[in-house]
Amino acid sequence: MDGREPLLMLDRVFAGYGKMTILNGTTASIRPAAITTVIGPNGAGKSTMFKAVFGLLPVRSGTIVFDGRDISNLPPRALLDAGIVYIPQGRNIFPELSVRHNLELGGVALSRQAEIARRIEAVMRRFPMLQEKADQQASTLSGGQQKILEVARGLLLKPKLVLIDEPSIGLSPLMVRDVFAILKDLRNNGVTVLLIEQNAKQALQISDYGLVLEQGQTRIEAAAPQILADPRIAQLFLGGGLLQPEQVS
Amino acid sequence: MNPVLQVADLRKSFGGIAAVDGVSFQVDEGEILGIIGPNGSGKSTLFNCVLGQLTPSSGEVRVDGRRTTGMRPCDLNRLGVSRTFQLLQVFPQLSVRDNLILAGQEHQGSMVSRLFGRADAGLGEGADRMLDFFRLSHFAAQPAGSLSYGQQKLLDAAMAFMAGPRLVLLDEPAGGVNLTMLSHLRERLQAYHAERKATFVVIEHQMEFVMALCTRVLVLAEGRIIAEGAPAAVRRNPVVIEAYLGH
Amino acid sequence: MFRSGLFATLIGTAFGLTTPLHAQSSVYIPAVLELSGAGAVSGTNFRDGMLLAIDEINAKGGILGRKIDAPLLDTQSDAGISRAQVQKVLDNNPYVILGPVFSGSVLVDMALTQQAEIPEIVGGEAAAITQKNDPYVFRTSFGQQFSMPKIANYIRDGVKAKSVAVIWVNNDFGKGGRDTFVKEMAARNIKVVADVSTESGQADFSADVVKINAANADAIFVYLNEEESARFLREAKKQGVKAPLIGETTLLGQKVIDLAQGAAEGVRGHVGLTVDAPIPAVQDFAERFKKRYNYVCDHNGIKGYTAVYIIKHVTEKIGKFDSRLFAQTLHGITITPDDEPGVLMEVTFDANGDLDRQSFLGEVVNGKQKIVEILPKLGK
Amino acid sequence: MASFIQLLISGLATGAIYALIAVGFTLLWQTSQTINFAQGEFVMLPAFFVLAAMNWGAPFWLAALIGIAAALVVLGLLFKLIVVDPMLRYGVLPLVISTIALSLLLKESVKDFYSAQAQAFPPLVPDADVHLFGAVVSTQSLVVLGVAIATVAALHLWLNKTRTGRSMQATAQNPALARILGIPVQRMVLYTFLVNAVLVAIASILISPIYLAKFTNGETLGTAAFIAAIIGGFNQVRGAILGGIILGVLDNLSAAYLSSQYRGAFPLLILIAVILCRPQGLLGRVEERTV
Amino acid sequence: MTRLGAVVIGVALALALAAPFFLKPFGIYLLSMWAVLTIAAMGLNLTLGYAGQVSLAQGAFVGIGAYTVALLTQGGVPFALAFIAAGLLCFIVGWMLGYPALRVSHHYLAFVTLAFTTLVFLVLRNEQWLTGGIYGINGIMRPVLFGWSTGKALHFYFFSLGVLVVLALAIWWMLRSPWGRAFVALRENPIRAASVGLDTRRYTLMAFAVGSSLGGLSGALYAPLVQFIEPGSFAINMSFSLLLMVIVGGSGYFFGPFVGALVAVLLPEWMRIAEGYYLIVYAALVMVMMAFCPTGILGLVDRLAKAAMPNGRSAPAIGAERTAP
Repeated sequence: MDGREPLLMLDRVFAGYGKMTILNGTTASIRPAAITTVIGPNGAGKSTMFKAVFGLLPVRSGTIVFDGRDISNLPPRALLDAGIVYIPQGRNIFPELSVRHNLELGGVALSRQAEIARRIEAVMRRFPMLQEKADQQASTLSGGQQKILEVARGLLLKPKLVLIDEPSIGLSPLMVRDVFAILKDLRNNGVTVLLIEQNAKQALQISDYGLVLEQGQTRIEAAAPQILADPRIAQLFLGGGLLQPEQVS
Repeated sequence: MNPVLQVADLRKSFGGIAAVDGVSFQVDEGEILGIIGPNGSGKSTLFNCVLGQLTPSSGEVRVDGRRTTGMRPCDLNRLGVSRTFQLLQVFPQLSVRDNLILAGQEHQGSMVSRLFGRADAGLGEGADRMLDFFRLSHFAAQPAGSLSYGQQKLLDAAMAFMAGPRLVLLDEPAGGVNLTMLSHLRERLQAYHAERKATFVVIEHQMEFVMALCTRVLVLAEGRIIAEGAPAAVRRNPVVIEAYLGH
Repeated sequence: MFRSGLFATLIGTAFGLTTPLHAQSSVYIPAVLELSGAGAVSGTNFRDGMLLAIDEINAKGGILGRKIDAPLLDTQSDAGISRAQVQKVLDNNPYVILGPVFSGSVLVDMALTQQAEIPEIVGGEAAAITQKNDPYVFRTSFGQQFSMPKIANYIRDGVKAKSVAVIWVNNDFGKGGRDTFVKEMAARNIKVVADVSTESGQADFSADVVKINAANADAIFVYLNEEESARFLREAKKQGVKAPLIGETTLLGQKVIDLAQGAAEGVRGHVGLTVDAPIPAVQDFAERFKKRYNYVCDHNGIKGYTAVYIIKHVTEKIGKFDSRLFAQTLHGITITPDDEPGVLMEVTFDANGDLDRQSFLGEVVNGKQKIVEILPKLGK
Repeated sequence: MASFIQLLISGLATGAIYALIAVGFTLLWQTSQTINFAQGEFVMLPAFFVLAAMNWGAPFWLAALIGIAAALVVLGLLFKLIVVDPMLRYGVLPLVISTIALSLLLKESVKDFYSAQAQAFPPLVPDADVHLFGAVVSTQSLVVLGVAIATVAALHLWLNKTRTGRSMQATAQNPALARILGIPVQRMVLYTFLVNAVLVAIASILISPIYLAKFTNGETLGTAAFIAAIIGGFNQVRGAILGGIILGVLDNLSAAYLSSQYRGAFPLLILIAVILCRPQGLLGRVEERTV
Repeated sequence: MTRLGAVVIGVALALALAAPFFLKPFGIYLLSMWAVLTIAAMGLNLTLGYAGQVSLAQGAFVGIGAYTVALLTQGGVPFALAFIAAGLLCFIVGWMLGYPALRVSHHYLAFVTLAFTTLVFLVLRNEQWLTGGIYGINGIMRPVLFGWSTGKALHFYFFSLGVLVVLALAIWWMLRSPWGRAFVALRENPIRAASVGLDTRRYTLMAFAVGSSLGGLSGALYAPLVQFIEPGSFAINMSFSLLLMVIVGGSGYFFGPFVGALVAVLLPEWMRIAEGYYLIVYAALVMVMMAFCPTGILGLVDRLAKAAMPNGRSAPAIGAERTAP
């Protein structure tokens, strides 16, 4: 691994819903300007980890450090200002607003109107499809186009870190390739991408690093090719833990 | 052996997208069938169609040879089909014991006899035995909401057995349950199965749990059955690995 | 523990409420009135007129040397609550009870006051009130069975109408008036060609005016509460209603004229009690009322004011505070302003508790109610 | 025919007012699940702010501004802070009881501290009648219709053409996503309360010259606003407008052509029919439910 | 039932029996009103508090019951029969009104029932041939039961109290039977309830019907208590008051309506010391109460009791467990 400081660090993070604890002391170091894919069986706590990072779920104990600063339990708005953008699973658009206005809402955290307009133009140049449909209702976009809209909206803030949860769900293989290409492009421009993906193989192929979660704990943190080659991965998905986990109360 | 559940060419689409796309299978008496598959493969939709929560677009469901497609969930339950839920679904304000009695009372007598009959609908002893069986006796009088997550999962399973069902559909019984509780739950399910010769269908992500419990496994991907067989065989099946890990 | 605490408080409080608060130096004449809800305008007018009279009397030493103690009890314009409040004051041995104004409330309270043999001087105008042989109920204005014939005669003889449209508010006041009116019309062979019911609090009268215009009647009888009258008049003016508009006190009052902003011109009708009566005592009273309360008194204010003076006069006549004797004496009595200036106009009570006074035919001219004819007392 | 047009036009004017009130009502529901049973009284009250200001000697235009400002503070800010916020997390019912109590409080306060009498209210324009297609229409009705439409149009423009407006829409449509994007959700909710306050204040100033200002005015207006909001679609501004206008016209037509005694029943029957056949309202969208 | 609970009930009952002897007719009238309205609130508590269906129609059912009894007794039918008829009629109408509840819930259901209440008011007012219209019905006689006249305030109070106790016992019986469990299940999680075989449709309708018939029975006592009924008394305000009683007392607590009705009947009377402003003070108090104990008075008692017993097993005043007994 290179010697660069990690951009995002989780240190023994516990979080969950109500009586359920999902993150059982999750620990991670996310390298800057790289794509890291989080994989693991269902219920391992991948989405929960994103929510905890983005301040949507209280961190019960442990710390989350971003860019050298403790961001545990900061509200989303502060995290946006710090340079983190979160693109959740599923459809996250305002269906009745136009494509342009959907984009614009990604820039609420910016105060200057002119700057927002400029950045919208820039994003639209980058994604001509959005330019074409700028004044249509967002609900008229196809699933993949909506996902691109979401990503584009996230880019409006010029984030340092993008958290993107299962972007490929419900997309055609062609669309998935497009979305992944966009993520690679981001990484090449210095943006750090943290990705959750069901489609582990394909995601790891575009990633620099992989992180394997199980039972809310980090099992493997390594370079992507290394994980791809690891025979234990299939086993992880199809039963049998990686390590025999200690008792969790 | 008699098939308890028969599903024939079941389809269900939402807005043109087929979530379940022509699934057929059957479950024989005394079997424990596991259904696995990656996220979004249509497992829950399949369950909901079988249980009457959703009306299938086409195809049919039979229980003990009787066509049940389109039946209301409550009528299905009274035919002997019961279920557990993926997320916690007990009645938190009722006591643990009342939760169990509730789960059986509608199988006793009529509306009128339930009003004028005994408060526990004659199920008190049955409930106590069930509490014993699932080691919940200690909490009998407590509101179900005060139980820990895993205990509530146990209670959820116990409720499914209260009416002595023909067929139990378990929807992710292990989800969110810690390991100690998990082995306890598995052990209890197995014990119940052995004792009553019950028929189970289990949806589960926790593979270890599935592999240990089930006698046969179906693998669902993109709304279709892509593999079927004994747990160990399914696990080695390259098609299954592919489905889980992507292309 | 908590619940028993509540019960203890209940009993204690109920005691507190029922402990007579009036001392021997005063006379307890409680007023049960519509101080909130739909009847609040009538109730507060009645209250203000009544309080004016009480203050005047108390300033001069009260009745037979005792000050009037007149607590106010709100019925919320609901018959059930009014019954409870009358029960409450009856528990404290009142001398006379004032109010309520809503006929429905009066009808339910009467049974109680009759049983307790306590006179009740009410503001209600429904015919039924005085048809029950209750010797303890007295009116402060004409019942509808007296006012409607006067209007009917006027429509027959003054307007010479062969057909009439009637628009009324669907509450006990309006319905009572309408029913009596329709009967009187039938007796005079005048056809009712349109019978339009409106809601209390209604704001938009365009549909009603369209209906009335379509009926093409010779005259239109309007029996609505004050604000609704004003709204109706504006709509009628807008849609160019031609037939003469005839009404009662609630159509011709100054309040209506002001609110209708010019749309009341030419409206005519019968006025039982009005501050515009060409009688100096009445106008003098109206001025005092306006000065004190900063609004123009309507007929209910006069009802409240005169009711108190009637009590004063009768009590002084019998020389003691005896409720039964009071009721007996009030039957058949005639009180003139010479005897008691506070009654404002000569008034006679009959055996049923109905009263008889002069009344007026008025017309709105130049934004003022002008009395065009004084109708003598029926008994003369 | 002339009478039909007469009814239609006055129905439109009344309906436009209902629409104004219903729009505010739905905004509150969308952003904060507040069913405001005091909405009618909210319309009654600003007229008295204006009258009070005039009693202090302010000219009408200034008094109207003061009335709107007072409504912003009392019916917008204070209502949210004192009544809604403390109760929001306990679900809909306690808040319903609270707004029912609030409606009583407002009514009684106006009655006791101002007057029980109906008050004349200065018209926005001199009263005159205009003849239109054989019907007589007062300038006042036209002004009501015009201002109401302009207000709703302005609101619509604001919601769609400004960033803040779109942020409010976003908050109403999907508060969780709005939060993720950094939209200040709480402030947007406050804005809807303020917008509601302005809407009711405008409605108040528009109708009081015709309806007269009286403490009981809210009783019918509040119910009308509910019905309009539901007929049109509880979660749609456009729906509320449509509902208001349908209600106003229907009320007049049914009173004239069907039965005046049962005029109140027809909107209710439509309401029940809409709820049973199309619960999301004529223009509403289905609120997503999770099974 | 805990021993403490039994003691509290005993004391309360003793007070209810003894109180009228210390009170003048007005106090007795208020107590009677409390007993009568508690019956209606108990019905609403069943529909709303136990089965979770928001209804703004309870006032209308009180009206239907009151008119049924008034009309039948004036037509010569014995009171006992008229009383049963009132309950039965409201049961049937309530069952039918329950059908919308199967399709819609929450605020939509509230508005359907609100519309129903107003429609009932309009029919009572407009169909004069039957109901006496806006004039209402006057002079309703208080019943004579087995030669015992309830004409006197005290007698009528004991009669109402007796009916209340009998009905409360019946409801208690129902709530401790499997039905009570089913109603709670319906409120908490209808989908789960259906999955254990509960016919949610039938139980929803039943909750509506039984709740409504209690409203009717309350009306059947209201008519002879006030001895005069008019449509306006049963307009939406009555439904609002009953809703207030249930919520203020503690929705879903068996004794919630008893406490709530006590507050709603007495609080305005207590506030009359504020003279002209008493309704303002009353409204403000209700708002404050909702802000500080949104789960109602018994909800507050429950919370305090749980706080006092840290082991979480509460044994507070009877009825302070928000479940089926």
